[in-house]
Amino acid sequence: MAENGNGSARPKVAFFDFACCEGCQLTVIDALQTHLELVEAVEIVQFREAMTEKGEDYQIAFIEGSCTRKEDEDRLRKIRAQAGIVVALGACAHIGGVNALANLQPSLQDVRQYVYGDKWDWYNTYPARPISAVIQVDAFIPGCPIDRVEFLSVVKQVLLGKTPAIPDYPVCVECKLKENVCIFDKGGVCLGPITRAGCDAICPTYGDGCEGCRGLIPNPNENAMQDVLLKAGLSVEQLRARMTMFNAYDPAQIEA
Amino acid sequence: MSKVDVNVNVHHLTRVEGHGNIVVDVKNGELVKCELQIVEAPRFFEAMLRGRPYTEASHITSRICGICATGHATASLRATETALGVKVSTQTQLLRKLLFHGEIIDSHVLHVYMLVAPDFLGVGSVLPLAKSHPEVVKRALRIKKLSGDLCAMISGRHTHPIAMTVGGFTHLPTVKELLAMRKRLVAAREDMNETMALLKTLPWPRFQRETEYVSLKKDDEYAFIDGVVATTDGFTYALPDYRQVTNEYLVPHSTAKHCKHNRDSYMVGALARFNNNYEQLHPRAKAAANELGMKPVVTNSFLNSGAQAVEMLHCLEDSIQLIDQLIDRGLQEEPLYQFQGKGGEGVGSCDVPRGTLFHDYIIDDDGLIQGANCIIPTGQNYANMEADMRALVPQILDRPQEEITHLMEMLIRAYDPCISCSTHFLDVEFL
Amino acid sequence: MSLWIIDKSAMATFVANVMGDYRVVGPKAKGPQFAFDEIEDPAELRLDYNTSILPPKKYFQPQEERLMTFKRNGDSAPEAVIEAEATVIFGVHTCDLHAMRVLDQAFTQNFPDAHYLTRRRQALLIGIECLEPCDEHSFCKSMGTLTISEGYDLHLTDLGDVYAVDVGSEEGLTLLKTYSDARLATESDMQQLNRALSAKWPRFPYKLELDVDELPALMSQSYNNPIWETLAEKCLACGTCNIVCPTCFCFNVYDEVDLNLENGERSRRWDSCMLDVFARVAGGENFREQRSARLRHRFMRKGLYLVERYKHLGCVGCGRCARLCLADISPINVFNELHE
Amino acid sequence: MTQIAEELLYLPVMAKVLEVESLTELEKLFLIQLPDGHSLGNAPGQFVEVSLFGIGEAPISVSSSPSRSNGAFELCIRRVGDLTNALHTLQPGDTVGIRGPFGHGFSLEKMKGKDILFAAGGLGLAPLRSLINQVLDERGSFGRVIILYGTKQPKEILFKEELQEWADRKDVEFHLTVDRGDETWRGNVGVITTLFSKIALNSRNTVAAICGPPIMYRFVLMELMGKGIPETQIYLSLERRMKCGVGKCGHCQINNLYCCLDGPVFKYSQIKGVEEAL
Ligand SMILES: Cc1cc2nc3c(=O)[nH]c(=O)nc-3n(C[C@H](O)[C@H](O)[C@H](O)COP(=O)(O)OP(=O)(O)OC[C@H]3O[C@@H](n4cnc5c(N)ncnc54)[C@H](O)[C@@H]3O)c2cc1C
Ligand code: SF4
Ligand code: SF4
Ligand code: SF4
Repeated sequence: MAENGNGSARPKVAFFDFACCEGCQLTVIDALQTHLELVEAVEIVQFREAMTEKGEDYQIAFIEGSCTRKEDEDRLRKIRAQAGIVVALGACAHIGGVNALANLQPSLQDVRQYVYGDKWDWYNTYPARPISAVIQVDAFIPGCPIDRVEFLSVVKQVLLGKTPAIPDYPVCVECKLKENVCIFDKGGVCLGPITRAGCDAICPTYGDGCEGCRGLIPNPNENAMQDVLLKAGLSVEQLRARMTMFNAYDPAQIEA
Repeated sequence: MSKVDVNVNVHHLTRVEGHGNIVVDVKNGELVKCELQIVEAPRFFEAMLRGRPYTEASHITSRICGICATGHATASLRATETALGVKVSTQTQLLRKLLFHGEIIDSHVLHVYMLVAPDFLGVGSVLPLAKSHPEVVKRALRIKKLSGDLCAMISGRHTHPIAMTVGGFTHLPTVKELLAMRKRLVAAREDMNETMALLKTLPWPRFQRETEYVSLKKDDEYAFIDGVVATTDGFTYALPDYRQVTNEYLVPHSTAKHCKHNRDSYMVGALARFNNNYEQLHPRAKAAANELGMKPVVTNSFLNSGAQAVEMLHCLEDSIQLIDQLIDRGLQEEPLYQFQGKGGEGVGSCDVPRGTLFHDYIIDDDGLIQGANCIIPTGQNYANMEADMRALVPQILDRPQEEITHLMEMLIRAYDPCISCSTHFLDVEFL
Repeated sequence: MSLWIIDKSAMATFVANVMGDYRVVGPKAKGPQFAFDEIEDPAELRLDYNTSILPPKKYFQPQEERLMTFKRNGDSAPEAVIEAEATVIFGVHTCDLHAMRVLDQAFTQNFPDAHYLTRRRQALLIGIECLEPCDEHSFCKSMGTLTISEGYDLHLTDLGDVYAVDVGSEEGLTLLKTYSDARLATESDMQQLNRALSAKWPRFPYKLELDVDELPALMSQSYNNPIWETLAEKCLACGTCNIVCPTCFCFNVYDEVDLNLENGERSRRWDSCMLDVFARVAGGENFREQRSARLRHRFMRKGLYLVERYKHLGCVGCGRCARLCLADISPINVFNELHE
Repeated sequence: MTQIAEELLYLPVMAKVLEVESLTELEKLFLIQLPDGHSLGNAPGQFVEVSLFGIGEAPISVSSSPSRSNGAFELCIRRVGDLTNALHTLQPGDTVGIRGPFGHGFSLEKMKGKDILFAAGGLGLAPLRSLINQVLDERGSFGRVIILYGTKQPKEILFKEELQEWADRKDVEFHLTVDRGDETWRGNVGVITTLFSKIALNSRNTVAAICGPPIMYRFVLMELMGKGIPETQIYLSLERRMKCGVGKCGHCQINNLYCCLDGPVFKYSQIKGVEEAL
């Protein structure tokens, strides 16, 4: 086995999941279809979705899912204490993702009651939050689900000893590079101008406007984006829905 | 039976989606406790949908589950379309079926090869399997890539499909892509045959327990999307009456909502579909089932994996036919549905890899969702899983504790439970 | 050089013949719009297209292109990768032909760039004269790019049943003679061509409120104009305008390695000076942190900097950026407003 | 301008690291040898593009004087990010990719016969050192040589031994300062501009060469202007993001100027009105 950029042998890697659909872990499994050598490049010691073996000795932790319960925090802190590098895997871990939609509802009690009726108080959940609201995170792999290529790229960057970088430009760049017909030209709406790229503009490529699952770029011009969306015919409700679909999480929600 | 004490406590069941525990407590040969506990964090999808535009529903609910994302999206779209009175074209129906087949194969191959096979081959996961049986793992990855690519060709990607929308598709595959895919599907017959050959060699645990099997049913095809709800006890219901089947209830010992119909429990999933819809299987799939010694009604829950393999074969063959039909008709861009300013209520249902899934929406005249109910397959299977456990434990009490634990895990795993689809799971502190 | 005539009905054969020996690219329908793409069947070629989403520069400077491959063992030298293929590009509008001159300068001056130049040398450009404005966003007439007399190998003008083919190079002539049955134009063909050319002129509006030659001077006085701040309020900094522009050529460079970290490649990808971090240096200082500064830089490049350096304006009036800008920022409006 | 075969424009040559010396916590000095003992042929102020494959490439000024090259050259590199971190792990015998030299350096000819004032801040000494040593090696061709050098703290001072040699020379006026001293520090405390009071200049006949962080330029320029040094006799070396080093990628543009082609060394008169420059 060749040494990697750090001069150390293959690092031990573990996967963990919190509130999520586990689609990102599934995407990791899918990455094996084309890159089986991944299992040679790193040593996977924990991956509950796919394996029974369980190693507690790992250097890199990939964490999927949002933190939605007090007891999740302890688990997160334990992982942080063990792992040299913590990577947030996917929108739920990165920005709260769809889980944070519950935070927008009138109250969490109302949400629980709606789903569980009079047994609502059996629950101990609190407003969903990205894992970075609880522990320090070294790198993010955005997306709902993550992009396989980007996942592999982050793994490689870590192996090379680099600070894993993700694009800080908007989806429009990738969309234009692919020479897509702009969704706005088809009468639709899209958050591509303010959403972080790295997905290869997959939604516009398949005819659907960007929903913002990768979070916003640094310094987005949100006002201008809203003007564009209103001009494209969205109602105020639709506008709010679009802007919050994956980006509903707001630190103010968890202060209470 | 010997007077033994057995204490099985599987914390965080592995190789399933989501978090669950198995607790079995036998004192003096007496089964005191036998539970499947769900420790998954609830995610409240139904509540989250309230107030959202109907156009988002399929995209939000596909996030209930990364594996059956397409199934959720399809059921969601069917519910929305029923509520809004949207008719979908034949082309859309064909594409949805083809896409659905991709998901069934994708999910089943993952389950059979990567989650179940390691049990039979005596390893803890697919990773050591890659060393000990590389050809098996490579075959699995090949089939998985094929089904993933099939999904991606139609909807952009397998997990969280993009191009499917209310009333149709925002992107169409090209004839060139369809032809290339057809070629690959035909070539994959060989991998399917190998899969069957492998399954024939596996020592399936001997276990029988009669129960009621519930699935969608159609006269003219092996039902995955739409149809009626049918059971092996002879009942049928129209989709809007799904609650008469599911009858969700809470039981004191468990925190997950259970379902029951004619008996104390029922089973959904590949085996249930197989038992209900055997006649509609593609002849090759039927032949394969015969080779596995499977004929309805199969009452060994472990053989759910066998039914999954049979369905993979069926879907492969049917996909080839669907592609032929699509090419014959020629693909046309169709105008997308425009909201008419009138809401309504609708139920949509699909038989996703793990069983029958229901979405039920109320949409208002502004196109905003006012209420939602989703009943997922694994929730319907809970009572049946526990009933199976209760039936199995006494039969194996004489075996070593380790083996009992392993068999219990295998039993639960056979259901391919998707615990992370926790739209309806309660969550309390466990001791 | 010389004028030829080819029947429209013979175009398909011409294209098919060329396809035998060259990669042929040209405008093809892409949904309701058009994009340059490889022609697999002559019927796909849409010489009647209005405009393409991306300009044909992508065949000389691809969106993403490998510069070299390397091994990471430290001992072996990297190997240059130059992927070029003999190509004939059909249907290049005159604005895009003008834009090629800027790129030619940029990639030849000071340090010639083999990646660009090798492709350029292996390509033949077949232009086509626009007889109608492509849409409300273009302003080629204002920028002096409505027609062109050089910079192509062949140049077509639609004369109804036939195309007039102006030969711009020896290679073009050989191509025409080898692969088509075009005939030399007669006196009456030439008259017809001249009529078509003079008839087209009034169809195009002149939109610039000053003479285009005064544009650089106008820009050099506009550095501190408040317009940049105003535009910055609605600009999304999405980069679209740069990406679709036929005269933009800035790029970023990336290294990629395989999973065993042994082999890799270095490539470059189109970049945009409208993006937030384009001018950030190590240490965090960003020399054009404000959107207004980035907008100003972009327009200064178009109207002043490039003409100083390469003798050609950086805006050819193709209108792509204006057409696709969601904030409706258009060079022609900017120039006119600065002029007021 | 150095001529490069077209197809080799972006292709680094594999150069050998001969020596590595730690200068401070953040800076290391690398002695590098091109293949087959080729000389770099650089002018003071020019830079090379340094590559580690898989990590990336960055412009680094040549810190050694062409007059002392012996076929090898020196780079003084501060550890700030991925590439520079990785460079800091290199050992003698390792290889790095090198392209260049690029850019417009200091014009020695125009300085001859003049008094020369060097003002370096922090890492800005790295490129200036190349020029300083060249000037010292041709000491007779120049008038006074004044070197002003400032860092934030004493521990950030680069090339300490060399500074001592300069300080010891009778024909060099050397002044050192730190923004903040420590218990061992006996020298001048204060920003670099505080050193100007210590020197008298013959403004007409003085050429100034400055290099440092952006903020330093504004203040040093004010001092120099105050002393009446003509704008055409002030040279500065600027830093921008660069992805090619050869005037194509556009990242280093300062208004209409390309830092890599027209600079990195500029005459102040050239960039005075150029808003993005300073
Ligand atoms: C002409 C010239 C001469 C130079 N000479 C020298 C010299 O002699 N010695 C020397 O040490 N340096 C010199 N430099 C500077 C040197 O080029 C940079 O320090 C180098 O490029 C840093 O590369 P890096 O990969 O190590 O850092 P990078 O990884 O590129 O980043 C460095 C810093 O910037 C931040 N950063 C970079 N990109 C981003 C981003 N997209 N988002 C957020 N943060 C970001 C990083 O967090 C980090 O703190 C010179 C530069 C020029 C232009
Ligand atoms: S479709 Fe979206 S991402 Fe693509 S160019 Fe248009 S706005 Fe940008
Ligand atoms: S396209 Fe328009 S909105 Fe986007 S960066 Fe350019 S000017 Fe700004
Ligand atoms: S600036 Fe706009 S109009 Fe001008 S050439 Fe570029 S894309 Fe075309």
